[in-house]
Amino acid sequence: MSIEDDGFVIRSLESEPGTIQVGGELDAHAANKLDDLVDQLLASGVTNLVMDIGGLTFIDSSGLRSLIRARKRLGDQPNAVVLRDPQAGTLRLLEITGLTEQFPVV
Amino acid sequence: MSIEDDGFVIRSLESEPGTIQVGGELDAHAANKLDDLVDQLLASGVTNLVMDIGGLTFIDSSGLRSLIRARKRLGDQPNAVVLRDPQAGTLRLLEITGLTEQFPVV
Amino acid sequence: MPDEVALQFPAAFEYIRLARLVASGLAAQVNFTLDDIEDLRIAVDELCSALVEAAADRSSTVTATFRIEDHQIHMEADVPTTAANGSYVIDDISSHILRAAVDRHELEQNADRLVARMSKQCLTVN
Amino acid sequence: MPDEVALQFPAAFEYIRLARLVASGLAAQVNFTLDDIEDLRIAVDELCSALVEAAADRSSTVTATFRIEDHQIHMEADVPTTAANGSYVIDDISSHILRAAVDRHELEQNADRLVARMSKQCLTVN
Ligand SMILES: Nc1ncnc2c1ncn2[C@@H]1O[C@H](COP(=O)(O)OP(=O)(O)O)[C@@H](O)[C@H]1O
Ligand SMILES: Nc1ncnc2c1ncn2[C@@H]1O[C@H](COP(=O)(O)OP(=O)(O)O)[C@@H](O)[C@H]1O
Repeated sequence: MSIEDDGFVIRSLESEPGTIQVGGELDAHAANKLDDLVDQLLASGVTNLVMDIGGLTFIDSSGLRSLIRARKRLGDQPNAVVLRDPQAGTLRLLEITGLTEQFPVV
Repeated sequence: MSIEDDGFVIRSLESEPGTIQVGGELDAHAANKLDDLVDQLLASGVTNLVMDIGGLTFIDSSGLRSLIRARKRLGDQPNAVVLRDPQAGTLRLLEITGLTEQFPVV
Repeated sequence: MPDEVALQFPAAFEYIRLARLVASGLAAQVNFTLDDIEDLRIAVDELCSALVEAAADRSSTVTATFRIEDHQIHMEADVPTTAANGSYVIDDISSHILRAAVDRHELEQNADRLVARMSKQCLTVN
Repeated sequence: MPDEVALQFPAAFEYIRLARLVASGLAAQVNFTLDDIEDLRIAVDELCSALVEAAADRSSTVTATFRIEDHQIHMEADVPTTAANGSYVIDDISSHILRAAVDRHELEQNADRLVARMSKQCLTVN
Protein backbone atom coordinates (compact mmCIF):
# COMPACT_ATOMS: atom_id res chain seq x y z
CA MET A 1 0.00 0.00 0.00
CA SER A 2 1.20 3.48 -0.82
CA ILE A 3 -0.17 6.91 -0.06
CA GLU A 4 1.46 9.70 -1.98
CA ASP A 5 1.16 13.42 -2.22
CA ASP A 6 3.37 16.26 -3.30
CA GLY A 7 4.50 16.56 0.31
CA PHE A 8 5.02 13.02 1.56
CA VAL A 9 5.06 9.34 0.73
CA ILE A 10 3.98 6.55 3.09
CA ARG A 11 4.44 3.03 1.78
CA SER A 12 4.30 -0.43 3.32
CA LEU A 13 6.83 -2.78 1.75
CA GLU A 14 5.38 -6.04 0.43
CA SER A 15 8.81 -7.60 0.63
CA GLU A 16 9.25 -6.76 4.32
CA PRO A 17 5.90 -7.02 6.16
CA GLY A 18 5.83 -4.53 9.03
CA THR A 19 8.20 -2.10 7.34
CA ILE A 20 6.83 1.31 6.48
CA GLN A 21 8.74 3.75 4.33
CA VAL A 22 7.99 7.36 5.28
CA GLY A 23 9.47 10.11 3.14
CA GLY A 24 8.95 13.84 2.73
CA GLU A 25 7.13 15.88 5.35
CA LEU A 26 5.47 14.06 8.25
CA ASP A 27 3.13 16.75 9.54
CA ALA A 28 -0.40 16.35 10.98
CA HIS A 29 -1.91 15.70 7.55
CA ALA A 30 0.59 12.96 6.70
CA ALA A 31 0.49 11.58 10.27
CA ASN A 32 -3.23 10.87 9.89
CA LYS A 33 -2.46 8.76 6.83
CA LEU A 34 0.33 7.00 8.68
CA ASP A 35 -2.09 6.14 11.51
CA ASP A 36 -4.43 4.54 8.96
CA LEU A 37 -1.66 2.47 7.44
CA VAL A 38 -0.42 1.35 10.87
CA ASP A 39 -3.95 0.23 11.77
CA GLN A 40 -4.17 -1.81 8.57
CA LEU A 41 -0.87 -3.53 9.26
CA LEU A 42 -1.89 -4.27 12.86
CA ALA A 43 -5.18 -5.73 11.66
CA SER A 44 -3.19 -7.98 9.33
CA GLY A 45 -1.26 -9.38 12.30
CA VAL A 46 1.99 -7.41 12.29
CA THR A 47 3.55 -7.32 15.80
CA ASN A 48 6.56 -5.06 15.19
CA LEU A 49 7.04 -2.06 13.00
CA VAL A 50 10.14 -0.80 11.26
CA MET A 51 9.86 2.84 10.21
CA ASP A 52 12.22 3.40 7.31
CA ILE A 53 12.62 7.18 7.59
CA GLY A 54 15.82 7.94 5.70
CA GLY A 55 13.79 10.09 3.29
CA LEU A 56 12.03 12.15 5.93
CA THR A 57 12.68 15.89 5.42
CA PHE A 58 10.40 17.22 8.16
CA ILE A 59 8.68 15.83 11.24
CA ASP A 60 6.66 17.68 13.87
CA SER A 61 4.90 16.72 17.12
CA SER A 62 2.04 15.14 15.14
CA GLY A 63 4.52 12.82 13.48
CA LEU A 64 6.02 11.92 16.84
CA ARG A 65 2.54 11.33 18.29
CA SER A 66 1.82 9.00 15.41
CA LEU A 67 4.92 6.95 16.31
CA ILE A 68 3.90 6.89 20.00
CA ARG A 69 0.39 5.80 19.04
CA ALA A 70 1.77 2.92 16.95
CA ARG A 71 3.99 1.83 19.84
CA LYS A 72 1.04 1.90 22.28
CA ARG A 73 -1.08 -0.23 19.97
CA LEU A 74 1.74 -2.76 19.94
CA GLY A 75 1.73 -3.01 23.75
CA ASP A 76 4.60 -0.58 24.39
CA GLN A 77 7.24 -3.29 24.13
CA PRO A 78 10.81 -1.99 23.78
CA ASN A 79 11.12 -2.94 20.11
CA ALA A 80 7.54 -2.33 19.08
CA VAL A 81 8.56 0.51 16.75
CA VAL A 82 12.12 0.79 15.55
CA LEU A 83 13.57 3.48 13.29
CA ARG A 84 15.70 2.79 10.26
CA ASP A 85 18.08 5.46 9.01
CA PRO A 86 16.82 8.51 10.95
CA GLN A 87 18.49 11.77 9.91
CA ALA A 88 20.05 14.34 12.23
CA GLY A 89 16.92 16.52 12.42
CA THR A 90 14.75 13.60 13.50
CA LEU A 91 17.27 12.47 16.13
CA ARG A 92 17.45 15.99 17.50
CA LEU A 93 13.66 16.19 17.76
CA LEU A 94 13.51 12.84 19.63
CA GLU A 95 16.19 14.15 21.98
CA ILE A 96 14.40 17.45 22.64
CA THR A 97 11.14 15.68 23.38
CA GLY A 98 12.71 12.95 25.56
CA LEU A 99 11.57 10.16 23.26
CA THR A 100 14.95 8.76 22.25
CA GLU A 101 14.64 5.71 24.55
CA GLN A 102 11.28 4.68 23.16
CA PHE A 103 12.40 4.37 19.56
CA PRO A 104 15.49 2.21 19.06
CA VAL A 105 17.44 2.87 15.90
CA VAL A 106 18.36 -0.13 13.74
CA MET B 1 30.27 42.27 -9.09
CA SER B 2 27.72 39.87 -7.72
CA ILE B 3 24.23 40.39 -6.39
CA GLU B 4 22.83 37.43 -4.56
CA ASP B 5 19.62 36.53 -2.83
CA ASP B 6 17.81 33.36 -1.90
CA GLY B 7 15.99 33.65 -5.23
CA PHE B 8 18.56 34.65 -7.79
CA VAL B 9 22.20 35.38 -8.53
CA ILE B 10 23.46 38.00 -10.98
CA ARG B 11 27.19 38.13 -11.46
CA SER B 12 29.53 39.81 -13.94
CA LEU B 13 32.55 37.69 -14.74
CA GLU B 14 35.94 39.41 -14.23
CA SER B 15 37.51 36.91 -16.57
CA GLU B 16 35.08 37.65 -19.41
CA PRO B 17 34.17 41.37 -19.47
CA GLY B 18 30.62 41.80 -20.76
CA THR B 19 29.48 38.37 -19.62
CA ILE B 20 26.75 38.29 -16.99
CA GLN B 21 25.78 35.09 -15.25
CA VAL B 22 22.09 35.07 -14.29
CA GLY B 23 20.79 32.17 -12.21
CA GLY B 24 17.65 31.39 -10.25
CA GLU B 25 14.47 33.39 -10.74
CA LEU B 26 14.60 36.47 -12.97
CA ASP B 27 11.41 38.25 -11.92
CA ALA B 28 10.78 42.01 -11.59
CA HIS B 29 12.79 42.24 -8.38
CA ALA B 30 15.83 40.52 -9.89
CA ALA B 31 15.38 42.32 -13.23
CA ASN B 32 15.85 45.68 -11.47
CA LYS B 33 19.20 44.45 -10.16
CA LEU B 34 20.14 43.19 -13.61
CA ASP B 35 19.38 46.66 -15.08
CA ASP B 36 21.76 48.21 -12.54
CA LEU B 37 24.54 45.81 -13.39
CA VAL B 38 24.04 46.31 -17.14
CA ASP B 39 24.28 50.08 -16.64
CA GLN B 40 27.56 49.66 -14.74
CA LEU B 41 29.04 47.51 -17.48
CA LEU B 42 27.93 49.96 -20.17
CA ALA B 43 29.48 52.84 -18.21
CA SER B 44 32.72 50.87 -18.11
CA GLY B 45 32.73 50.69 -21.92
CA VAL B 46 31.31 47.24 -22.70
CA THR B 47 29.73 47.17 -26.19
CA ASN B 48 28.31 43.65 -26.26
CA LEU B 49 26.70 41.51 -23.57
CA VAL B 50 26.68 37.76 -23.15
CA MET B 51 23.95 36.56 -20.80
CA ASP B 52 25.02 33.24 -19.36
CA ILE B 53 21.59 31.92 -18.35
CA GLY B 54 22.08 28.16 -18.03
CA GLY B 55 21.14 28.42 -14.35
CA LEU B 56 17.92 30.37 -14.88
CA THR B 57 14.92 28.54 -13.36
CA PHE B 58 12.29 31.20 -14.01
CA ILE B 59 11.93 34.27 -16.21
CA ASP B 60 8.90 36.49 -16.70
CA SER B 61 8.07 39.53 -18.84
CA SER B 62 10.12 41.76 -16.51
CA GLY B 63 13.16 39.61 -17.20
CA LEU B 64 12.54 39.82 -20.94
CA ARG B 65 12.06 43.59 -20.71
CA SER B 66 15.38 43.83 -18.93
CA LEU B 67 17.05 42.03 -21.86
CA ILE B 68 15.30 44.32 -24.37
CA ARG B 69 16.38 47.37 -22.38
CA ALA B 70 20.01 46.21 -22.44
CA ARG B 71 19.81 45.64 -26.20
CA LYS B 72 18.38 49.14 -26.76
CA ARG B 73 21.15 50.75 -24.70
CA LEU B 74 23.63 48.98 -26.95
CA GLY B 75 22.06 50.49 -30.07
CA ASP B 76 19.90 47.50 -31.03
CA GLN B 77 22.65 45.87 -33.08
CA PRO B 78 21.97 42.23 -33.96
CA ASN B 79 24.54 40.83 -31.52
CA ALA B 80 24.16 43.42 -28.79
CA VAL B 81 22.84 40.84 -26.34
CA VAL B 82 23.47 37.16 -26.91
CA LEU B 83 22.28 34.28 -24.76
CA ARG B 84 24.50 31.46 -23.59
CA ASP B 85 22.95 28.12 -22.67
CA PRO B 86 19.24 29.09 -22.50
CA GLN B 87 17.02 26.29 -21.21
CA ALA B 88 13.80 25.04 -22.82
CA GLY B 89 11.52 27.24 -20.69
CA THR B 90 13.39 30.40 -21.66
CA LEU B 91 13.40 29.49 -25.35
CA ARG B 92 9.67 28.82 -25.23
CA LEU B 93 9.04 32.21 -23.61
CA LEU B 94 11.11 33.99 -26.29
CA GLU B 95 9.10 32.14 -28.95
CA ILE B 96 5.72 33.03 -27.40
CA THR B 97 6.66 36.68 -27.14
CA GLY B 98 8.18 36.89 -30.63
CA LEU B 99 11.62 37.85 -29.32
CA THR B 100 13.61 34.87 -30.61
CA GLU B 101 15.19 36.88 -33.46
CA GLN B 102 16.44 39.63 -31.17
CA PHE B 103 18.50 37.40 -28.91
CA PRO B 104 20.89 35.11 -30.76
CA VAL B 105 21.97 32.01 -28.88
CA VAL B 106 25.69 31.23 -28.72
CA MET C 1 -18.07 26.50 -0.85
CA PRO C 2 -14.69 25.43 -2.22
CA ASP C 3 -11.60 26.09 -0.11
CA GLU C 4 -9.86 29.42 -0.54
CA VAL C 5 -6.32 30.39 0.30
CA ALA C 6 -5.30 34.05 0.39
CA LEU C 7 -1.94 35.78 0.56
CA GLN C 8 -1.48 39.43 1.47
CA PHE C 9 1.81 41.20 0.91
CA PRO C 10 3.23 44.72 0.51
CA ALA C 11 3.13 46.05 -3.04
CA ALA C 12 6.85 45.48 -3.62
CA PHE C 13 8.44 43.23 -6.20
CA GLU C 14 10.47 41.19 -3.72
CA TYR C 15 7.27 39.61 -2.37
CA ILE C 16 5.96 38.30 -5.67
CA ARG C 17 7.94 35.11 -5.25
CA LEU C 18 5.77 34.31 -2.23
CA ALA C 19 2.69 34.47 -4.46
CA ARG C 20 4.40 32.06 -6.89
CA LEU C 21 5.28 29.80 -3.94
CA VAL C 22 1.73 29.67 -2.62
CA ALA C 23 0.28 29.10 -6.09
CA SER C 24 2.65 26.25 -6.86
CA GLY C 25 2.34 24.75 -3.36
CA LEU C 26 -1.42 24.70 -3.69
CA ALA C 27 -1.33 23.28 -7.20
CA ALA C 28 1.17 20.59 -6.23
CA GLN C 29 -1.11 19.59 -3.35
CA VAL C 30 -3.89 18.71 -5.80
CA ASN C 31 -1.40 16.98 -8.10
CA PHE C 32 -1.53 19.33 -11.06
CA THR C 33 1.13 18.47 -13.65
CA LEU C 34 4.51 20.21 -13.57
CA ASP C 35 3.73 21.90 -16.91
CA ASP C 36 0.48 23.33 -15.57
CA ILE C 37 2.20 24.45 -12.36
CA GLU C 38 4.86 26.23 -14.38
CA ASP C 39 2.20 28.03 -16.45
CA LEU C 40 0.35 28.95 -13.28
CA ARG C 41 3.48 30.33 -11.64
CA ILE C 42 4.19 32.66 -14.52
CA ALA C 43 0.58 33.86 -14.83
CA VAL C 44 0.38 34.60 -11.10
CA ASP C 45 3.71 36.40 -11.39
CA GLU C 46 2.64 38.51 -14.39
CA LEU C 47 -0.64 39.60 -12.82
CA CYS C 48 0.78 40.29 -9.37
CA SER C 49 3.65 42.23 -10.96
CA ALA C 50 1.07 44.37 -12.79
CA LEU C 51 -0.70 45.10 -9.48
CA VAL C 52 2.55 46.02 -7.73
CA GLU C 53 3.47 48.26 -10.67
CA ALA C 54 0.10 50.02 -10.46
CA ALA C 55 0.18 50.56 -6.69
CA ALA C 56 1.07 54.00 -5.37
CA ASP C 57 3.83 52.60 -3.13
CA ARG C 58 4.81 49.63 -0.99
CA SER C 59 2.51 50.66 1.85
CA SER C 60 -0.36 49.34 -0.33
CA THR C 61 -1.30 45.73 0.22
CA VAL C 62 -1.77 43.19 -2.57
CA THR C 63 -4.29 40.44 -1.76
CA ALA C 64 -4.23 37.31 -3.91
CA THR C 65 -6.96 34.73 -3.35
CA PHE C 66 -6.71 31.24 -4.83
CA ARG C 67 -9.54 28.79 -5.27
CA ILE C 68 -9.49 25.28 -6.67
CA GLU C 69 -12.66 23.79 -8.08
CA ASP C 70 -12.64 20.44 -9.86
CA HIS C 71 -9.61 20.75 -12.07
CA GLN C 72 -9.68 24.52 -12.32
CA ILE C 73 -7.61 26.97 -10.37
CA HIS C 74 -8.73 30.57 -10.08
CA MET C 75 -6.92 33.58 -8.72
CA GLU C 76 -8.42 36.93 -7.93
CA ALA C 77 -5.93 39.54 -6.76
CA ASP C 78 -6.24 43.23 -6.07
CA VAL C 79 -4.45 46.31 -4.84
CA PRO C 80 -5.92 49.63 -3.76
CA THR C 81 -5.27 52.22 -6.47
CA THR C 82 -7.36 54.70 -8.43
CA ALA C 83 -7.61 55.16 -12.19
CA ALA C 84 -6.19 58.64 -11.55
CA ASN C 85 -2.79 56.94 -11.22
CA GLY C 86 -3.21 56.05 -14.90
CA SER C 87 -5.37 53.08 -15.87
CA TYR C 88 -3.07 50.11 -16.04
CA VAL C 89 -2.61 48.18 -19.26
CA ILE C 90 -0.75 44.90 -19.65
CA ASP C 91 1.90 45.27 -22.37
CA ASP C 92 2.21 42.98 -25.39
CA ILE C 93 4.91 40.80 -23.90
CA SER C 94 2.98 40.08 -20.74
CA SER C 95 -0.19 39.61 -22.75
CA HIS C 96 1.40 36.96 -24.96
CA ILE C 97 2.68 35.12 -21.89
CA LEU C 98 -0.67 35.22 -20.11
CA ARG C 99 -2.55 33.99 -23.17
CA ALA C 100 -0.19 31.06 -23.51
CA ALA C 101 -0.20 30.21 -19.82
CA VAL C 102 -3.84 30.36 -18.69
CA ASP C 103 -7.33 30.01 -20.15
CA ARG C 104 -8.64 33.36 -19.01
CA HIS C 105 -7.20 36.48 -17.50
CA GLU C 106 -8.31 40.05 -17.01
CA LEU C 107 -7.42 43.30 -15.29
CA GLU C 108 -10.28 45.51 -14.16
CA GLN C 109 -9.94 49.02 -12.75
CA ASN C 110 -12.65 49.67 -10.16
CA ALA C 111 -13.24 52.97 -8.38
CA ASP C 112 -10.67 52.32 -5.68
CA ARG C 113 -8.75 49.20 -6.68
CA LEU C 114 -7.24 47.34 -9.59
CA VAL C 115 -8.39 43.73 -9.79
CA ALA C 116 -6.67 40.89 -11.64
CA ARG C 117 -8.35 37.55 -12.34
CA MET C 118 -7.25 34.33 -13.98
CA SER C 119 -8.51 30.78 -14.40
CA LYS C 120 -6.77 27.70 -15.66
CA GLN C 121 -8.01 24.19 -16.29
CA CYS C 122 -5.27 21.79 -15.19
CA LEU C 123 -4.38 18.15 -15.70
CA THR C 124 -3.46 15.98 -12.72
CA VAL C 125 -0.80 13.33 -12.31
CA ASN C 126 -1.56 9.90 -10.72
CA MET D 1 5.66 50.23 9.87
CA PRO D 2 7.58 47.07 9.01
CA ASP D 3 6.30 44.94 6.15
CA GLU D 4 3.73 42.28 6.94
CA VAL D 5 2.80 39.19 4.99
CA ALA D 6 -0.38 37.28 5.82
CA LEU D 7 -1.68 33.88 4.77
CA GLN D 8 -5.28 32.77 5.19
CA PHE D 9 -6.29 29.16 4.78
CA PRO D 10 -9.08 26.77 5.77
CA ALA D 11 -8.62 25.13 9.16
CA ALA D 12 -7.52 21.80 7.69
CA PHE D 13 -4.19 20.07 8.17
CA GLU D 14 -3.35 19.80 4.48
CA TYR D 15 -2.88 23.58 4.28
CA ILE D 16 -0.31 23.88 7.06
CA ARG D 17 2.49 23.21 4.61
CA LEU D 18 1.60 26.46 2.89
CA ALA D 19 2.21 28.30 6.17
CA ARG D 20 5.61 26.57 6.42
CA LEU D 21 6.34 27.56 2.80
CA VAL D 22 5.51 31.22 3.33
CA ALA D 23 7.49 31.36 6.59
CA SER D 24 10.57 29.80 5.05
CA GLY D 25 10.24 31.81 1.81
CA LEU D 26 10.10 35.02 3.80
CA ALA D 27 12.98 34.03 6.05
CA ALA D 28 15.14 32.98 3.09
CA GLN D 29 14.48 36.34 1.46
CA VAL D 30 16.13 38.14 4.38
CA ASN D 31 18.97 35.59 4.44
CA PHE D 32 18.24 33.91 7.76
CA THR D 33 20.43 30.84 8.28
CA LEU D 34 19.17 27.40 7.32
CA ASP D 35 19.15 26.35 10.99
CA ASP D 36 16.98 29.30 11.94
CA ILE D 37 14.67 28.67 8.99
CA GLU D 38 14.28 25.03 10.04
CA ASP D 39 13.40 26.10 13.60
CA LEU D 40 10.96 28.65 12.27
CA ARG D 41 9.26 26.10 10.02
CA ILE D 42 8.60 23.73 12.88
CA ALA D 43 7.38 26.47 15.25
CA VAL D 44 4.97 27.82 12.62
CA ASP D 45 3.82 24.26 11.99
CA GLU D 46 3.24 23.49 15.68
CA LEU D 47 1.26 26.65 16.35
CA CYS D 48 -0.82 26.48 13.17
CA SER D 49 -1.54 22.81 13.86
CA ALA D 50 -2.82 23.79 17.32
CA LEU D 51 -5.15 26.36 15.76
CA VAL D 52 -6.48 23.90 13.18
CA GLU D 53 -7.00 21.34 15.95
CA ALA D 54 -8.96 23.90 18.01
CA ALA D 55 -11.17 25.07 15.14
CA ALA D 56 -14.74 23.81 14.95
CA ASP D 57 -14.29 22.61 11.35
CA ARG D 58 -12.58 23.40 8.06
CA SER D 59 -15.00 26.19 7.25
CA SER D 60 -13.11 28.27 9.83
CA THR D 61 -10.24 30.34 8.48
CA VAL D 62 -6.77 30.44 9.99
CA THR D 63 -4.93 33.75 9.48
CA ALA D 64 -1.17 33.79 10.00
CA THR D 65 0.60 37.15 9.84
CA PHE D 66 4.38 37.38 9.61
CA ARG D 67 6.49 40.43 10.35
CA ILE D 68 10.24 40.85 10.14
CA GLU D 69 11.92 43.56 12.18
CA ASP D 70 15.70 43.83 12.36
CA HIS D 71 16.73 40.23 12.84
CA GLN D 72 13.51 39.13 14.49
CA ILE D 73 10.63 37.32 12.87
CA HIS D 74 7.22 37.40 14.50
CA MET D 75 4.11 35.43 13.70
CA GLU D 76 0.65 36.11 15.01
CA ALA D 77 -1.97 33.59 13.91
CA ASP D 78 -5.57 33.08 14.89
CA VAL D 79 -8.68 31.07 14.21
CA PRO D 80 -12.27 31.82 15.26
CA THR D 81 -13.24 29.48 18.11
CA THR D 82 -14.74 29.90 21.56
CA ALA D 83 -13.41 28.60 24.87
CA ALA D 84 -16.66 26.59 25.01
CA ASN D 85 -14.99 24.21 22.53
CA GLY D 86 -12.55 23.45 25.36
CA SER D 87 -9.68 25.84 25.99
CA TYR D 88 -6.76 24.58 23.99
CA VAL D 89 -3.52 23.51 25.63
CA ILE D 90 -0.27 22.66 23.87
CA ASP D 91 0.91 19.21 24.96
CA ASP D 92 4.36 18.46 26.39
CA ILE D 93 5.83 17.25 23.13
CA SER D 94 4.82 20.35 21.21
CA SER D 95 5.90 22.53 24.12
CA HIS D 96 9.39 21.05 24.16
CA ILE D 97 9.72 21.59 20.42
CA LEU D 98 8.51 25.19 20.56
CA ARG D 99 10.83 26.07 23.44
CA ALA D 100 13.80 24.69 21.52
CA ALA D 101 12.83 26.34 18.24
CA VAL D 102 11.84 29.91 19.07
CA ASP D 103 12.51 32.54 21.73
CA ARG D 104 8.89 33.18 22.67
CA HIS D 105 5.56 31.58 21.97
CA GLU D 106 2.10 31.70 23.44
CA LEU D 107 -1.48 30.63 22.84
CA GLU D 108 -4.21 32.94 24.09
CA GLN D 109 -7.92 32.18 24.10
CA ASN D 110 -9.95 35.35 23.54
CA ALA D 111 -13.74 35.60 23.60
CA ASP D 112 -14.17 34.50 20.01
CA ARG D 113 -10.78 33.37 18.73
CA LEU D 114 -7.67 31.44 19.69
CA VAL D 115 -4.49 33.43 19.04
CA ALA D 116 -0.96 32.03 18.68
CA ARG D 117 2.15 34.22 18.76
CA MET D 118 5.84 33.54 18.37
CA SER D 119 9.06 35.52 17.96
CA LYS D 120 12.52 34.40 17.01
CA GLN D 121 15.80 36.26 16.77
CA CYS D 122 17.66 34.94 13.72
CA LEU D 123 21.18 35.01 12.36
CA THR D 124 21.80 35.94 8.74
CA VAL D 125 24.18 34.54 6.17
CA ASN D 126 26.43 36.79 3.96
N1 LIG E 1 -11.63 35.80 -15.02
C1 LIG E 1 -11.86 34.96 -14.00
N2 LIG E 1 -10.84 34.63 -13.18
C2 LIG E 1 -11.04 33.80 -12.17
N3 LIG E 1 -12.20 33.19 -11.91
C3 LIG E 1 -13.24 33.46 -12.69
C4 LIG E 1 -13.13 34.35 -13.76
N4 LIG E 1 -14.33 34.43 -14.37
C5 LIG E 1 -15.12 33.60 -13.72
N5 LIG E 1 -14.48 33.01 -12.69
C6 LIG E 1 -14.98 31.98 -11.83
O1 LIG E 1 -14.81 30.77 -12.55
C7 LIG E 1 -15.97 29.96 -12.44
C8 LIG E 1 -16.48 29.63 -13.83
O2 LIG E 1 -16.87 30.84 -14.45
P1 LIG E 1 -17.46 30.86 -15.94
O3 LIG E 1 -17.72 32.28 -16.31
O4 LIG E 1 -18.60 29.91 -15.97
O5 LIG E 1 -16.20 30.32 -16.77
P2 LIG E 1 -16.16 29.51 -18.17
O6 LIG E 1 -17.55 29.47 -18.71
O7 LIG E 1 -15.20 30.28 -19.07
O8 LIG E 1 -15.57 28.18 -17.80
C9 LIG E 1 -16.93 30.69 -11.56
O9 LIG E 1 -16.86 30.11 -10.28
C10 LIG E 1 -16.44 32.12 -11.53
O10 LIG E 1 -16.59 32.69 -10.23
N1 LIG F 1 4.57 36.69 21.73
C1 LIG F 1 4.84 37.54 20.73
N2 LIG F 1 4.85 37.04 19.48
C2 LIG F 1 5.12 37.84 18.46
N3 LIG F 1 5.43 39.12 18.56
C3 LIG F 1 5.45 39.65 19.79
C4 LIG F 1 5.16 38.89 20.92
N4 LIG F 1 5.26 39.68 21.99
C5 LIG F 1 5.63 40.88 21.55
N5 LIG F 1 5.74 40.87 20.22
C6 LIG F 1 6.19 41.93 19.35
O1 LIG F 1 7.61 41.85 19.40
C7 LIG F 1 8.20 43.13 19.56
C8 LIG F 1 9.06 43.15 20.82
O2 LIG F 1 8.22 42.92 21.95
P1 LIG F 1 8.80 42.86 23.42
O3 LIG F 1 7.69 42.52 24.36
O4 LIG F 1 9.55 44.11 23.67
O5 LIG F 1 9.79 41.59 23.32
P2 LIG F 1 11.11 41.26 24.13
O6 LIG F 1 11.24 42.29 25.23
O7 LIG F 1 10.94 39.87 24.69
O8 LIG F 1 12.21 41.30 23.11
C9 LIG F 1 7.06 44.10 19.58
O9 LIG F 1 6.99 44.69 18.29
C10 LIG F 1 5.80 43.30 19.84
O10 LIG F 1 4.70 43.76 19.08
